[in-house]
Amino acid sequence: MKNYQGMMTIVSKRELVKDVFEMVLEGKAARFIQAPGQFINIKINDSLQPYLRRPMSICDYDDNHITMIFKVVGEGTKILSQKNIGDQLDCLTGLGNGFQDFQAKKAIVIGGGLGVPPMYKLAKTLKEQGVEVQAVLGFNSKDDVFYQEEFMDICPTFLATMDGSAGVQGTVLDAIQAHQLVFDKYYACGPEKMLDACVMAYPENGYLSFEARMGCGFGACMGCSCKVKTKPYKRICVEGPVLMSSEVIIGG
Amino acid sequence: MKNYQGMMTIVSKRELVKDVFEMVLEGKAARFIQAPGQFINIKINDSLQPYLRRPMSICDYDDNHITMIFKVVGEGTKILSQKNIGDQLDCLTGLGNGFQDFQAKKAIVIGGGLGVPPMYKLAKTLKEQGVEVQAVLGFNSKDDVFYQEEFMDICPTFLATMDGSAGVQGTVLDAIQAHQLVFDKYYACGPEKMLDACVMAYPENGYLSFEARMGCGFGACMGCSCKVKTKPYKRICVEGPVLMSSEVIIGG
Amino acid sequence: MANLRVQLPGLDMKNPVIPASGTFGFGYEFAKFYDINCLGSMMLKGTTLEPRYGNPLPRIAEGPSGMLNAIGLQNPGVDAVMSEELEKLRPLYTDKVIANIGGSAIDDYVETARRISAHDMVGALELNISCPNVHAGGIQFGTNPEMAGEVTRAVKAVSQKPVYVKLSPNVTDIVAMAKAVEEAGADGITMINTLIGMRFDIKTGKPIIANKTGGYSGPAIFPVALRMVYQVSQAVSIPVIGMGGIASGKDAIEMMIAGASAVAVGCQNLIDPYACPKIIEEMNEILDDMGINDIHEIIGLSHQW
Amino acid sequence: MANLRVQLPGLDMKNPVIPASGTFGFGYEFAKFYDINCLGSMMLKGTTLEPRYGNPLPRIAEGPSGMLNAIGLQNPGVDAVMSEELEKLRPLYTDKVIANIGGSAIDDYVETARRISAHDMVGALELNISCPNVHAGGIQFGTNPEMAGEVTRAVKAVSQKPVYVKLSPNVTDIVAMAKAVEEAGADGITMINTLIGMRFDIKTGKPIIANKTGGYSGPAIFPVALRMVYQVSQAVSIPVIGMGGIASGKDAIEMMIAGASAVAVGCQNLIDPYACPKIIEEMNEILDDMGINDIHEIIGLSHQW
Repeated sequence: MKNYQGMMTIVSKRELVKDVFEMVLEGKAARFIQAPGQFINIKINDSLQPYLRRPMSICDYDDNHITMIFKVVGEGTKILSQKNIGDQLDCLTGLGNGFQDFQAKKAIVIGGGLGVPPMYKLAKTLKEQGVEVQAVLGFNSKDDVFYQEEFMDICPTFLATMDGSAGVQGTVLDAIQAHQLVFDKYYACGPEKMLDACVMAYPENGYLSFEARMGCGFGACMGCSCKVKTKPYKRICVEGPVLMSSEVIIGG
Repeated sequence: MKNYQGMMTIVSKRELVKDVFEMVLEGKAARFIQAPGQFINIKINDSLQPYLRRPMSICDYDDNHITMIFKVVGEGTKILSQKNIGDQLDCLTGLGNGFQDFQAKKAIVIGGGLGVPPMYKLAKTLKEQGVEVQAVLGFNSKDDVFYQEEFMDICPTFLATMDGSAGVQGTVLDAIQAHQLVFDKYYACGPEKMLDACVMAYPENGYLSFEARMGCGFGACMGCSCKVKTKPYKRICVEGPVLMSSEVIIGG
Repeated sequence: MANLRVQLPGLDMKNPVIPASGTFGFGYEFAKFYDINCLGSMMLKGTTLEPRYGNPLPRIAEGPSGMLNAIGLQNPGVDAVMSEELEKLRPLYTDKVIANIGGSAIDDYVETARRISAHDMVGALELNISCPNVHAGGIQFGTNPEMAGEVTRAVKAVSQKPVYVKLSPNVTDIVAMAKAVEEAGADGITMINTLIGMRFDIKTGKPIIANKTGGYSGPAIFPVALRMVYQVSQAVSIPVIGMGGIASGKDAIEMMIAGASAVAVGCQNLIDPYACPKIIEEMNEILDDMGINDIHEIIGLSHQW
Repeated sequence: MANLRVQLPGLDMKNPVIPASGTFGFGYEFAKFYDINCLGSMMLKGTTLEPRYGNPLPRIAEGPSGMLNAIGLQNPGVDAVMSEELEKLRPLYTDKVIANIGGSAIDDYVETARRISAHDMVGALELNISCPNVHAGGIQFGTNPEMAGEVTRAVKAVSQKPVYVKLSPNVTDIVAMAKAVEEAGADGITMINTLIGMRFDIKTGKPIIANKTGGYSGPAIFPVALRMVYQVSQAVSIPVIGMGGIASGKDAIEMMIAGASAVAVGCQNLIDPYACPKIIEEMNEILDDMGINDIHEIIGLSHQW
């Protein structure tokens, strides 16, 4: 079998909320995943359309399964959402650095919108490592909320919605303050605005997972390089997607 | 429903001989077919690959069905051959002039290789019109022969193969001479070489169906125009594919 | 539903969707598929002074997301186009059409323009100085700004209708070409014509197209067309009709955002004879979703960035 | 199995398949996927005299059957490439590599070439005079024959290794560019670089790529690449390494039939990290089916027609 690459079969698919799908893939390629926060890069079709692979965050995984959650935002995700159970996908797995530092007493995982999924496996992993975990999940409104129950089964979970229709009104940071949550390390994934706000509020002891348009997903094309304090640049797809809060350059 | 266009469903598929498939399509678009020798133009995929439609001759048809026979020669026909029963195809039907003159006492239909299929419905039509029909089918060798029985159910059928492994050794013309077949009108479809030979042997009272690379199949792109004696040019897809032997310019 | 009506020199169009020359014959072929009066206008098959058979077959090859063609300006000549082709079209289409003019020498262009620009059904001329498939057949006019200006000026002098010049993308500096024809009096620009390409039969090594090279069009060239329309529409003050790989309403809107005042649909008519009405419908849906009331709001929307 | 070995100036390659510059990093990234010693050679990421971060993000957009990129020559600079990147590659790849050199001024090209051409792992230089994504960054050298000749001559004067010049397709006359660099002493030509394209976000009207324009590559440009390689390979006597949209062994063979003495594989490495070994395998199968014993039999096979 090829390194990092393999065909994976769709074994389950459900729409969590409007246009947001959870898909479970089965296949040996799952075993290349070494840490939560790593991602997979999927060839949606064996045709030329869409041309590029689609990088997807990993919500949960084991040696033979990958759970991913994606939102239909364009042609690629639309085609993906129309795939059926039994269909196969050409996947590159175990990409990126992922979250590797689990040294904490009391940690908080922060997920915003489609940044929520990778926090799920991370929360489970932290808990296994004996870390006291709390989760803060941010959405636009009540109707967008997904995986709340799943997180509550693992750890205390707090919601924030921009319109206040569920949990604290405002951002994930507002929720952290409202509940006066205490932590010695945090992990975050979400829109760049949210990540920048986290870094400004908590410059230290944080790990943030960034998104970028990628050509390849494995370090060849330099399409996703961003400036950081620790080096001239890091490739989101190889030295990322997880960066330390202390090295993030806002708008880098 | 749109004129000439419709989705048709694959209801049967079988490999007649190596790489040669018979496919039956079901759908209302079949009713736009008005004459044997007309063709359909199929969008193989809803993706951009392959880009162009694939013109296919019609072996048999009724108001709701089209039988076509094709050989896997490239990407498009390969993908088509891998379609399954139940799959749908976007088809433009009833294209071209087809065979329209059935005024004959004793006719001969001549098919060479993949030119055999359109002769089948033509032979049936001629017979219905009270014409005495004979069929001459040419193939490279015994292993390439298909639809011999189907033709024999309709009319006297004679074979020619280039290697002599079945029927008369040589071309369809050799078979016509060997069996001293008599006819007052002939109809032919096959490789250009064969059609040119027919025209040279029998300049009058013949109808020949030609092939050409087409852009559209319905007269818009001028991609398939050929020179004829009766006009500056005819479009194989509209004024053709059937031309009169008397108007054909060899190599036109 | 948003207002799609656009006015361009010589053309008052109920919507900005125009079938491109060479993919729509003389229009009437499509009347068997739908009522072609839904079209903003149409660009007729390239017309020359004398009848032309064009290039030998094969004239068509396929590429990834596109096709190559080398028709070679096959047409019955300007007089037959006016007396026969346009008369077949007359009962089927009520708005003005765009006559596409091809040639090998300036005199041919001029005489063809003089004759067809007088026809009542013709609202504007499209001067094809960029046909890649005719040897000594216009392409040199399409790659040299001075010659492009010269032929434009000559045709403008005799034309009774506004003149649009069709630009070739096979140049180093498309903006220089656009400025040259604008300065020579062109009323508008249509772009882009096809990219010159080839395919080969790997068994024989022979070029698939008898003419060897062909014009490559279809979605494959869309990003190149967008770039050139973006550059040219900011460099000239005459309107640009954008074309090159438009296959959907979304593509048409992206092309107008790039700077096109209207769009021409080419290859897609060959893949799907219903392409133009579908694209008009899709444009309406997208503009409604975007809450846009008038198509003019999106023309050149990208120029602010 | 056919002989695939080809000898080009500075390169003795076990097969004619070379990953293209900018799609293969500095090679070692791919060693985690397969043993990169199966490759005929490799073209390193574009290297400049000083380190460059390159363009802001987004740098990538998608097109039909292709992608646009505007990386902007991101690289750690020639000294770091030699001391760090090539040292990472050394244990993983035993054959000679092709160093791709970018720049903004002739002096940059010359000094970069002088330094990296001395490196033992470097078999040849690829002079990138056609990067469309760096402002005042080489593209002017790539569209003007005199300037192309000038920079080629200057680099040849200092290079210890053969020099290949990478040509831009965004020109009116690719043959004139090829002849100019041949006449200036180029040992070979690599072509084609990307076509300049754009895409827009229809919601905001904003160009998707921060640099606005990007280089369009992938299967979409394959027919254009074939045409230009066909024209250039017949006009010059130095070898041409053909690239532009090659995605399969069949494509590679068609490119060599067009006149290429070797091929470079670009985008396809990004879609499928195993592209190059697959293409080598497919070439072997096709040549066997065709009953060809030596790859040289198909180079320029089309020129007889």
